[in-house]
Amino acid sequence: MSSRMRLGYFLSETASNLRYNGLMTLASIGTVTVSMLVLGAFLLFNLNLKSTINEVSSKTRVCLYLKAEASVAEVDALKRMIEGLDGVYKVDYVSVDKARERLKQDMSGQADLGRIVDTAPLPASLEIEMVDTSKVASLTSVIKGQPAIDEIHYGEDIITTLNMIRRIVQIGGLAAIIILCLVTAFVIANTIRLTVFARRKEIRIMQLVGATDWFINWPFIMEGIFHGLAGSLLAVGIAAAGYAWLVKNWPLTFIFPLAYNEQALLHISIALLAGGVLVGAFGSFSSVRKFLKALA
Amino acid sequence: MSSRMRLGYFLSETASNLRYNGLMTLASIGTVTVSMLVLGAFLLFNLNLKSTINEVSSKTRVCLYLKAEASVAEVDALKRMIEGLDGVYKVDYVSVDKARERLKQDMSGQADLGRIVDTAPLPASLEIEMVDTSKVASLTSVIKGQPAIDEIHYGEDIITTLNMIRRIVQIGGLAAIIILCLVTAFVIANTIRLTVFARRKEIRIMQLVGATDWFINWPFIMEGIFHGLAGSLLAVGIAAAGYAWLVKNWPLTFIFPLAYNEQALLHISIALLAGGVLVGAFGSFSSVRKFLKALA
Amino acid sequence: MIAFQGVSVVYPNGVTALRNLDLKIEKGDFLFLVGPTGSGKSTILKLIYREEVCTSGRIIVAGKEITGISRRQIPYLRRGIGVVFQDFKLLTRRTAWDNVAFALHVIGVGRTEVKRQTAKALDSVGLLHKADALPTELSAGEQQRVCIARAIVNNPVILVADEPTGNLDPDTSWDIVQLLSRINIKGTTVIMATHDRSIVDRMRKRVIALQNGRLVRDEDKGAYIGEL
Amino acid sequence: MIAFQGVSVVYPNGVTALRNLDLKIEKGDFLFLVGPTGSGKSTILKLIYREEVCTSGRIIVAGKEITGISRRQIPYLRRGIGVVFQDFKLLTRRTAWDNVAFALHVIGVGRTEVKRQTAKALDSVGLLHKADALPTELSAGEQQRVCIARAIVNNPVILVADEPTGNLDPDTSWDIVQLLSRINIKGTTVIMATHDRSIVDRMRKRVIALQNGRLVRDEDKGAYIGEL
Ligand SMILES: Nc1ncnc2c1ncn2[C@@H]1O[C@H](COP(=O)(O)OP(=O)(O)OP(=O)(O)O)[C@@H](O)[C@H]1O
Ligand SMILES: Nc1ncnc2c1ncn2[C@@H]1O[C@H](COP(=O)(O)OP(=O)(O)OP(=O)(O)O)[C@@H](O)[C@H]1O
Ligand SMILES: [Mg+2]
Ligand SMILES: [Mg+2]
Repeated sequence: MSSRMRLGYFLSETASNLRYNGLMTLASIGTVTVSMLVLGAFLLFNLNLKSTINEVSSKTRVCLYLKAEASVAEVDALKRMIEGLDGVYKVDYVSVDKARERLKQDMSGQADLGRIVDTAPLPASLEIEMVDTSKVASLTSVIKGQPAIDEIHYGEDIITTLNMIRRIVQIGGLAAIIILCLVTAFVIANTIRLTVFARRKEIRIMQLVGATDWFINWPFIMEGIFHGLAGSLLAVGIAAAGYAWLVKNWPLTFIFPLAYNEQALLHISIALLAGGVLVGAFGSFSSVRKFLKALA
Repeated sequence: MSSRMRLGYFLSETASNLRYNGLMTLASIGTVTVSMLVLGAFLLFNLNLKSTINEVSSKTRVCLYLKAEASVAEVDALKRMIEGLDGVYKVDYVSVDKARERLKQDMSGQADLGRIVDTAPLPASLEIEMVDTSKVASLTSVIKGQPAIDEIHYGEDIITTLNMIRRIVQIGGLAAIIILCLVTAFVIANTIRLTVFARRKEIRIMQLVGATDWFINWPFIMEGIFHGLAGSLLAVGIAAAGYAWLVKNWPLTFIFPLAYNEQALLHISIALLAGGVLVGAFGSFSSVRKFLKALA
Repeated sequence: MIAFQGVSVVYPNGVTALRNLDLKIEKGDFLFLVGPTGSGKSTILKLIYREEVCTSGRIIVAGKEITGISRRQIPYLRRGIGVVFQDFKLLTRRTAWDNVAFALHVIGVGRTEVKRQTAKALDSVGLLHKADALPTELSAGEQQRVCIARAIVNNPVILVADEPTGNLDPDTSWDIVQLLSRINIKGTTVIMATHDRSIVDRMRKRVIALQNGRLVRDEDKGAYIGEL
Repeated sequence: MIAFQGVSVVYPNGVTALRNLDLKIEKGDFLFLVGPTGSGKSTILKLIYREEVCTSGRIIVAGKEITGISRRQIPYLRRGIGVVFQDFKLLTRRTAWDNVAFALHVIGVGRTEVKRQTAKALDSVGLLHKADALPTELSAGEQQRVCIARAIVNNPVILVADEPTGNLDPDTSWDIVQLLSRINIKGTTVIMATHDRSIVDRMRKRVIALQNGRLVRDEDKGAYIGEL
């Protein structure tokens, strides 16, 4: 009974605090939204980069072009030896005919090259699929000297580049997010501080008639949490709509398809909401505590 | 004499306001820094995207593969007709031999295809350089029916994509920057508001002994401008160092080289500084004005 | 009820507000604190409701040593003490009723009990008919009575008033003191700091005179004069 | 010097603070404003230094109609009026000297002139020897004298004081009024609102009594009593 009355009191306090300063409240919610949008964009970018890297990595094969004069026995021995190496998943033999077949498919759009394929002297090859792409370098150094091998090809450049982009984005993004979260907490703290300030007479009277600190704090902390929650809900909404639009209109679907993994997106949404609430609670708590101590 | 004294008074007021609340000042400068860094990153990204698009555009040629059975007279007539079309800069005839030469160069790294080139039956072509790449579509529709032409190729996809990315980044970036600038102005306004609030007794007394509004406002507005300037100077420093590092370590120099146009970078720096100062002045001005009006 | 034992207060800026003060106030006393400005009257009152802490000595309020209590215990101490201020400290946007009820709400009293006690308190200061008025719609004397209602709504054992008539004209001041006197008769200990000579002289209650932080006079049916 | 012609004030909340007031104050007058709380004393003073604006009527201060002046002119009006408050309104972190000099600084007076006039003002309230003391290091009476020095440092033609002795004990109050009287003798018009009966009765100066926003008495050598 008494605690139900209290809850009503808290809620009405929170509501009237929110009403008290519309502009400040909007600004503080808006700041949360911006921060959480940046966090969301970062997480989405990271998600996509990661899936792209995974895909590219998984498509990466080391390709050994064989000398035309290599014997079947030689090639077989080489194949078995490679299969025994660390990090290797599978080794396929691609005959000259199969290679021509593939090339034809790859070039089917391009009339000028399509004609070339039939007459071209293609080499046979061994294609190695790796379990772990980081082992490629050590693998190639081992098999480099083999007499049956003409040339070794693998897509090291693109993977290194993507990984570097990812690292830059991760470091820069995390730094930006940390700064933005601090700024957000600060903006919320300020908003709450001004609300607290506007109500200092009331707080003073509450203290003098014997209200506990916790009773006084609670509505303000609720307000901060509300700002955080409202701001991050907005951010989730905007991010979801924006990303859905982007996925639909993305022009590079065939080169870099966008990830649309529902579970991952759910996790990102939860992260944004949790982030907003935490930032809000932290901001208001720090500001209220400081203020009450000063009044004592 | 009197005005010199006043200047001294203003400066000492500003200094003491700055001293008054170190944390708030830091936060407000930090917010300017973050906002201006985002603005800087946006401007740099835009600069690079623009130069990339320009470069790709200028490299884009429309390539008409000619039928093997087309006569020299037919091709000549076609060439002259195209030269008369709108947006065309130059039309070159590429013979079969020249085409093979080029293909050889392009494929020089790839052993497996290099061998094909010699025997491939390449077509001759007309290469059209455009003054204005937006005219490509209308051009192709005009010449589509010509009997001498086998196939038409041009790099529309990549340009469309880059333009789309640029538009998305411009819209999203501008929105983010506007929001961030508002947030920054708001944070500064809050900082100044709290400073003003802390000095409200003093301000009240100043008003009662007959100080003019302007005299009272000035130190606070100076403080806001100082926050803006300090924050944006920091941002310029960080952006310059970061971009220099990036240019040095950029892994994709050969695909998308980063622009290092000194004049453009100077303009960006000036934009950041001006942005910081404006945001600072605006924030503090709005907050001081509001407050003085309330006190009357 | 209240006992000060060798209490001294030195403020952080070095000002000594009280010097080795001994004082005993019994339950049901009505006590005037007089003395020139800066003599330490407000400091004594603030010590009682624990807004200030003494630098040395012991203070006992309602049988409890309050010198060493923790921050968390302060609200519970204050629930037994009503405070009346010279500047009223009413919430200007709430009605007289809300101002009084507020003091019960915030200590977690249930809704029906709040209603009952608020009505009783407003009635006892004669303002039940103005329960819905905002402070700006009340005269200064009425505002001070609302403030007193708020101070007594919680049935405190001690009522502390710091120059409650400082901004009131003589007639209104006398009404307020009469009201405090009636509250006192019902059993509440009342301690009032004042500069108002005519009130002190007319009431003939216990008077404690301070000078420079020292107790210089303690008379049972005293007057303002004596140290003038 | 000051003239009110049919002045009425209705506050935004609907309270009528002054009703059709006519009043003439000559240069060099010493005038007490008395009346119960809420009778409109503070409102009259605020009208003079233009903190409030009248709802109807005309107010002339120092030969100038101030009812319709713009916001930008207010500071220049105020430079001719010194204001003394009940609660002093001193800057606590600045010395007595700085508090007084401040009032000159902020209206753009040059450095040497600031020095000269600050010294003169502090001297005339007898506090030059305490120029370096912070307000917390001064007694309440001394603080009020600093406040008076600040009000007169600019050589105003009018000195306005709203219950300047409300928080002071009788002795200190008398000293302050004597000081105001000395300033008045040098030619400054002094207007003081007060509840302090003994001071008004002892001074025998012009008394204007208000009741409910109406002027009910205007006597040349008046007393507090008369409408009690
Ligand atoms: N918070 C404070 N910090 C520093 N000094 C203080 C503080 N409060 C009071 N003092 C000083 O302590 C002394 C006693 O102050 P106190 O307020 O108790 O006097 P008082 O008797 O209530 O005076 P008054 O009649 O003016 O209200 C004074 O010298 C005062 O300046
Ligand atoms: N800012 C305001 N807004 C609304 N009403 C006001 C305001 N200031 C004063 N009043 C009301 O106007 C009336 C006159 O107030 P004023 O302060 O002039 O009285 P006073 O004679 O100075 O009283 P006191 O002796 O208490 O200082 C009162 O009823 C008061 O409630
Ligand atoms: Mg006191
Ligand atoms: Mg008044």
